[in-house]
Amino acid sequence: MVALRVAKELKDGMYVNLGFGLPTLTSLFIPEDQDIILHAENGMLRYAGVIDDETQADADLINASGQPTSLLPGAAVFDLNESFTMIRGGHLDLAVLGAYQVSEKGDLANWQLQGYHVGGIGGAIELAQGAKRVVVAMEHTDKNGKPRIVKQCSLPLTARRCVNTIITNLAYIELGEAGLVLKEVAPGITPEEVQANTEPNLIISEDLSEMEF
Amino acid sequence: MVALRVAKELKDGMYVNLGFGLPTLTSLFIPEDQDIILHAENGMLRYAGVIDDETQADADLINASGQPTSLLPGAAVFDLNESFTMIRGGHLDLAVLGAYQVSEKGDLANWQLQGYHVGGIGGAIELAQGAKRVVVAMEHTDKNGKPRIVKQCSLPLTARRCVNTIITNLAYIELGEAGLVLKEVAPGITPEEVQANTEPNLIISEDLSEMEF
Amino acid sequence: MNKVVVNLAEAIRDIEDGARIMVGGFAASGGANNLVQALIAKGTKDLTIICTGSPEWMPFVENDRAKKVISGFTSHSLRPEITEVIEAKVRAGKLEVETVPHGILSERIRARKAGIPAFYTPIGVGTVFGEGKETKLFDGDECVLERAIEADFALIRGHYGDRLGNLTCRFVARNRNTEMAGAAEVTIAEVEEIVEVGDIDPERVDIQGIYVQRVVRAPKIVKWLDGHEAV
Amino acid sequence: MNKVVVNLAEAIRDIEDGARIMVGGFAASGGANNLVQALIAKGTKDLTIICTGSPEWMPFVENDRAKKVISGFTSHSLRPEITEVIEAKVRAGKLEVETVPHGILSERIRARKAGIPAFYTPIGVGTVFGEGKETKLFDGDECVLERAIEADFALIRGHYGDRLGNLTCRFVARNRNTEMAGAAEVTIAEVEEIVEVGDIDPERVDIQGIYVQRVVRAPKIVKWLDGHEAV
Repeated sequence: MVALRVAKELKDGMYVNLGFGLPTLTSLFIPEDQDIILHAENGMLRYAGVIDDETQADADLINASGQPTSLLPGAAVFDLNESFTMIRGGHLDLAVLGAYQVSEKGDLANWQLQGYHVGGIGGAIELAQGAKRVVVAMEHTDKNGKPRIVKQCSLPLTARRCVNTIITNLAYIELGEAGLVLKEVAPGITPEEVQANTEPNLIISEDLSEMEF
Repeated sequence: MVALRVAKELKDGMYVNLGFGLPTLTSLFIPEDQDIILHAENGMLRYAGVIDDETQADADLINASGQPTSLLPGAAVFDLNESFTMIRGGHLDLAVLGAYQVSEKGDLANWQLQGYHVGGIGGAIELAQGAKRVVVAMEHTDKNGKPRIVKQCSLPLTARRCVNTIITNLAYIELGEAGLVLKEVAPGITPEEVQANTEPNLIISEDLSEMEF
Repeated sequence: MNKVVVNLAEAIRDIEDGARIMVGGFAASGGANNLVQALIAKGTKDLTIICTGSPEWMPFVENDRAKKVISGFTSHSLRPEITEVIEAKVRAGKLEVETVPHGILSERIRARKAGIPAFYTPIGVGTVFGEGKETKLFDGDECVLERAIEADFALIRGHYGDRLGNLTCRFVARNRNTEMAGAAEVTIAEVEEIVEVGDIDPERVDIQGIYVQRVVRAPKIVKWLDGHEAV
Repeated sequence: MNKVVVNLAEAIRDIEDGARIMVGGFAASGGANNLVQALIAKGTKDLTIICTGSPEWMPFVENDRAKKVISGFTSHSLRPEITEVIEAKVRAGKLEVETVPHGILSERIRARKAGIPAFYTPIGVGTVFGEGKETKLFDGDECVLERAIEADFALIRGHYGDRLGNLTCRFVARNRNTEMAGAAEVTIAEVEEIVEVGDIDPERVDIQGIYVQRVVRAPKIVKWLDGHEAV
């Protein structure tokens, strides 16, 4: 459902990176009649959905999550350095990332659990800092029911003040100068329920609407 | 003749750049049975001699002096940034450069005339600083008969302390800790004649020989 | 998404006086000669031209359209009489020149494209090319700090191009075209032929469409280094 | 010039204990899995492994051959139980890990290859990735200084290779193989097939022979990210 709502953010002519994990699902929901060009960190532009049948898989045609995929007409392959030239150089219109936590200032934490020495930063930091717009797609709360949208991240940061939009199973929230603006709620969810599961105060948008897919 | 002597410096397995102007002639004298791989700054490895017949020329197959050439089997083409990655990263075994002046310390001046604002540095500075070995190929004296091998360069420098060997129409000189060592003289030329046309003192090598081609 | 524009004039429509312009090409190969001609025809002036050498900046300097040239060869490498003309313009204060080593210029352009604001290099230490720049020692070697270089437009040349902006280059025509694509605010590519999306082998896309905003078809103009033109 | 060596053991003959090793690959694609296996078989230990993620460092960590891992993923991205094992090794002081963002690692490797000792980047500012690093403002943005990263050997994978060391890579198998070739003192490439000089299209040489010291033929081993192998 989160993936479906994320898919609506993708517009004709956009260069988009769908980060590791959950957001890669979104590639399944991209309208076929539009030129939405997906970028994979490992070196692809304009790739397609995940191939489930391993007998059809080519290990040299995988997305950044390591899943087999295929190239669409107009695709390009390139090396990792070129790929990050694209990301860091500000050439991507949109990055969709997963998160452990997002703070009210737009700080993102998505690479390391509390108290660990090891972690997986991957290309998340470059996507967070380099893309023109950053959308976080995640479950609204963690597995213990605790808010992932917090006043201050307790987990190690991926990047500061980088998130523009948060899309969860409960809400669509925009981060602006004024703070967190609740723009949409999921069907059957009230703004109060969203607030109850969110640590910082939400500003309820004047044109609050129900999420459409 | 200088070019012929330079050609003898090129050994099997070497990656070599022949700089702008005079040294490009050397590509005509490379032994066919050896893998001497010529690098062109504009983005070629393993190119051949100059094509004189313009009707046979392909403007997209030119050497760094802008002359039409062709690719040998095993060639590669690439962009300028990759080309200078090769040069600056220390991947070339040898660069052969032209010069206006070389100092006894190995300083090289080859890009700008006295008193000018404009000049042509091209890739000379990177070749001079980046190649494992730098050979200067030039006429021993300038058009007024003045020494080009000097105590101190009066012309703007290309790079400091970069020249390993000087090959001229009169002599083969190596630059070492001790200074300029005269290793070979051209046929019919005496060490005294070389010294008379050279500003700093030359050390005459114990195994001084006549230049062979 | 269709980045193909109908003609050269349309491709350069918004290049204004005073713009900073990167021009691809190295000697006779890969120059965006049609776009340059169109810009001369338009009369745009006070330009800063960032390029390899004389084949790219000559049209701007000859026609007094450049206020500054940033190039590896600010002299003419083969024709001393042209070098004298350029030198005279500089002395008269009509033209500013900055001679930048080919590889450093390449790296500064790439740095801009790659989101690297600055880098250190040993190239230029102890010469005029390192003068006035911050220095720092790395492993005992003195290095100078070089900054990324910006531009408003990059004019590049490809061989095949599609409506997504994907381009291939022939042989050494890649030269500065690859590094300049995406290093300016707007990248405009002239190509020999516009092909269908999917016609370019994904492994032979030399310049990815993400870096290119406009594509225009234009015939190949070859200008040899000594100045004569050929097809 | 013949860079082709007869077998894997010969290709890695001089890799000693304590060596710093770059290993190409990204997930299932482009890993130098045969060279890695040969190195494990040889018993070389106390290695520093520089790579993308778990598919490259796992064999070294599982067999206690690594003293340090420098990687974008020092945890296992799909298997928490392996992450716990690695974490325990780090806590026990048996393994050192340095988690480096993919793109910064890529740029540091390329910097080494390209003779750039250091560069500035905004990536990492205000996080653990920028901690303890020199900073400088560029156009008002705080940037950190990143250093080129060195290695003794680079183990890479190509598709076709010739005796001059020219290589092609299939699709996304280019990944880190291109940047690592030439970034280490010695670059060793395993390839699917050795072809004749001239068989590789000059426009499709993805890794130029100048960067490669040894080439060895070895079959493709595909290791999917979840750990299972396939051909």
